[in-house]
Amino acid sequence: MSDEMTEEGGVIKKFMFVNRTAPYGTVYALESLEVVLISAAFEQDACVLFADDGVYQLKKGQNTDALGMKNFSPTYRALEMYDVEKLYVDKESMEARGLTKDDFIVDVEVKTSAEIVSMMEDMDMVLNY
Amino acid sequence: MSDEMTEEGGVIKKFMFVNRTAPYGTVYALESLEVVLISAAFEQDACVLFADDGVYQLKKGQNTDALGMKNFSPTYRALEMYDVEKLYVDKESMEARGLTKDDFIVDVEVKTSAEIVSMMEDMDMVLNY
Amino acid sequence: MKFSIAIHEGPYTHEASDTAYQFIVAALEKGHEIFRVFFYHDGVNNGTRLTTPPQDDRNIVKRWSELAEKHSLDLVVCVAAAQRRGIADADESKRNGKDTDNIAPGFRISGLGQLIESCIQSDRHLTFGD
Amino acid sequence: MKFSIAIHEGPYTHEASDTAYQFIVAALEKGHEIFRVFFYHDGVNNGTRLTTPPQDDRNIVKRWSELAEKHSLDLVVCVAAAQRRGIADADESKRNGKDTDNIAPGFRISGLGQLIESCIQSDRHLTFGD
Amino acid sequence: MLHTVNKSPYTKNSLDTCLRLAKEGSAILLIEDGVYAALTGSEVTSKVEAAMKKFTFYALGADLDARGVQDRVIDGITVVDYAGFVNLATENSGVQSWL
Amino acid sequence: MLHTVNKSPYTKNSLDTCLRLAKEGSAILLIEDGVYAALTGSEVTSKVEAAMKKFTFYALGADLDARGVQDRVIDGITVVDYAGFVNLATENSGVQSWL
Repeated sequence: MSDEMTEEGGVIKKFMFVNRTAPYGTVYALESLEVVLISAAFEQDACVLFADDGVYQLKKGQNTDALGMKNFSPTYRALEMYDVEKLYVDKESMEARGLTKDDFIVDVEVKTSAEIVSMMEDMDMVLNY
Repeated sequence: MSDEMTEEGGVIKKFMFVNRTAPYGTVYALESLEVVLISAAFEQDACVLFADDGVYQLKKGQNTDALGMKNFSPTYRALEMYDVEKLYVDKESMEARGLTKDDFIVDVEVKTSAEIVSMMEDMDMVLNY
Repeated sequence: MKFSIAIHEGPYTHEASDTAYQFIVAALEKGHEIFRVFFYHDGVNNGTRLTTPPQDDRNIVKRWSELAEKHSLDLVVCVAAAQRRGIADADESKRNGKDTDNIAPGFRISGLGQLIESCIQSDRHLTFGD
Repeated sequence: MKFSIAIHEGPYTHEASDTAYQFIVAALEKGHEIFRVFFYHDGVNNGTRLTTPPQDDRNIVKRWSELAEKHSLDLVVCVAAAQRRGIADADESKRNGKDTDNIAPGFRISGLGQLIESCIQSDRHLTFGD
Repeated sequence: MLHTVNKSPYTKNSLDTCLRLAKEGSAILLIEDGVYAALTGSEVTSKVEAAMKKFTFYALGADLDARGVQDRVIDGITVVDYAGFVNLATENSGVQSWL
Repeated sequence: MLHTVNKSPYTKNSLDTCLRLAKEGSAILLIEDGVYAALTGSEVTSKVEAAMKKFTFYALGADLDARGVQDRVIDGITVVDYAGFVNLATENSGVQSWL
């Protein structure tokens, strides 16, 4: 690993957060988002991969009024402000679910399996949710 | 529903416990077994269906020494003493996993999908684990 | 009609507790009876009074306590499952040599027989779980 | 080598806590360092002192407390996840207006930053969950 | 009998087992992450459409709304609210909850 | 990189996604309910055998023993104990835990 340094001389590592669960059915999506936001405060080189049902986290038009839960999808839009700009969506998962880039609440990069394979191999730390 | 009566004049209902999870990976198999045992004390007409990964609950030769958990598989043998004698195994689940009747720690009736469909429809209460 | 409800998962982690709650509210509004709500597996974790959820989110435990109060619901936490997971009332705490308890108002701890009895006494049983 | 460990599921319900424990014991025996064990999601439920598991089964919480004592392990329970699920130490209890706490010996409650720091400071990070 | 399915058809096998073991003519209510099976244009759409010849499908509106997919429900699947869920539970002879 | 898979291949899609997104040559360690993928004579055996051309497979002995399936592990899958798990984690450049 060739770790970079933060301005204060701390280590910068490459983090990948792998989000594979649908929102609301379980809490993992929400609590993963909380981890991603915190990682930004540590000035780490973070990216988020949405794969399997995780791609549903970014679906536009979520409305939780009848469910009585908090709609946390707008927070994905706030990630950019925290310098978490690398949001990747697994192409195969997206297509299997009949989704396109236009369905997402934020701008994402759609990645093929082969692209994800090499990105993941390049990470220092992979965290799974 | 044509409920029968216990000796004390209580209602007897037809219960089916549907066990679909593997043992040890999660606690559902163990805690389902605890429910089945209790139901016997209520003199109910109980049967247990093992389907999907639930068929693994009955696998012979379980040894949890290295895992450090309690091996609860011998308890399935005790079910007969509690008059829980109707143990059904879903044929399709069993065969998909390469298992046969001889692999099981207790004597079971192997049932086809069609047989399970009509049995399940006949139940008063179905409990899922 | 009389309903028996089982909840298998804890608050927030899975939607099970939410769906069960909404189902029960709707059933009560229609004049149905909820014979008992039985909390099993991680469902017992719905019965702790120590949760402090975020201000902008629902308070699942409090919601159960209030619904129980309003409709005299019988909320039963399975004793065996509760012991594995650390949910205790004053009696359980004393019996097991603990220095405190954590059960929330409106919940009571009892045995698995209460689940079977609930099924026997009710017209329908629904399981909400993972 | 330095390890960072995250545990996402509670005791008994999933095997995650068991596997993590066995992994850590084996790593320590080999002379590796466990920088931190971070309990997230339902993993926070490993940190309650109110469990009373069956006599013939393992005592997961006690096992963690003892391992922490023996090896000076840093067992951190995520504060946000703990608030949702009802795990509190004396400070948290006071701050949130609760009448008691339930944290087990050897565990401490802290923020999510501790997870990121643990990853930064360690050579490997492993997640045990569902 | 009413069958409920609360798991995504992409992640877990619950819907498959339900379709195999539910009696023809049964009602199947998709709830929680199970509602993802109710959508058009996906990899599982054809499987569900085929099953609609054998079963009557329902999906819980609150769960569709929350997930932002209420506008792409397969024609012929009835969207119900929690009161509708209660009705389905009473109108059918029993409930089997596929987890 | 070491990939761990802890879900049954019959129940959840974790193994499939791992096989699709792990780099050729990676080590895959089956743990917990994931060990059911390591067995001969099942519906998933051929899939795993095909994947063995691309990956090196391991299975956790304690989990095989507990489930009573230690005697039917596919030839070429290495059974390891927890110490072996630790070694795999150190020898590989990182760990990806497929849940």
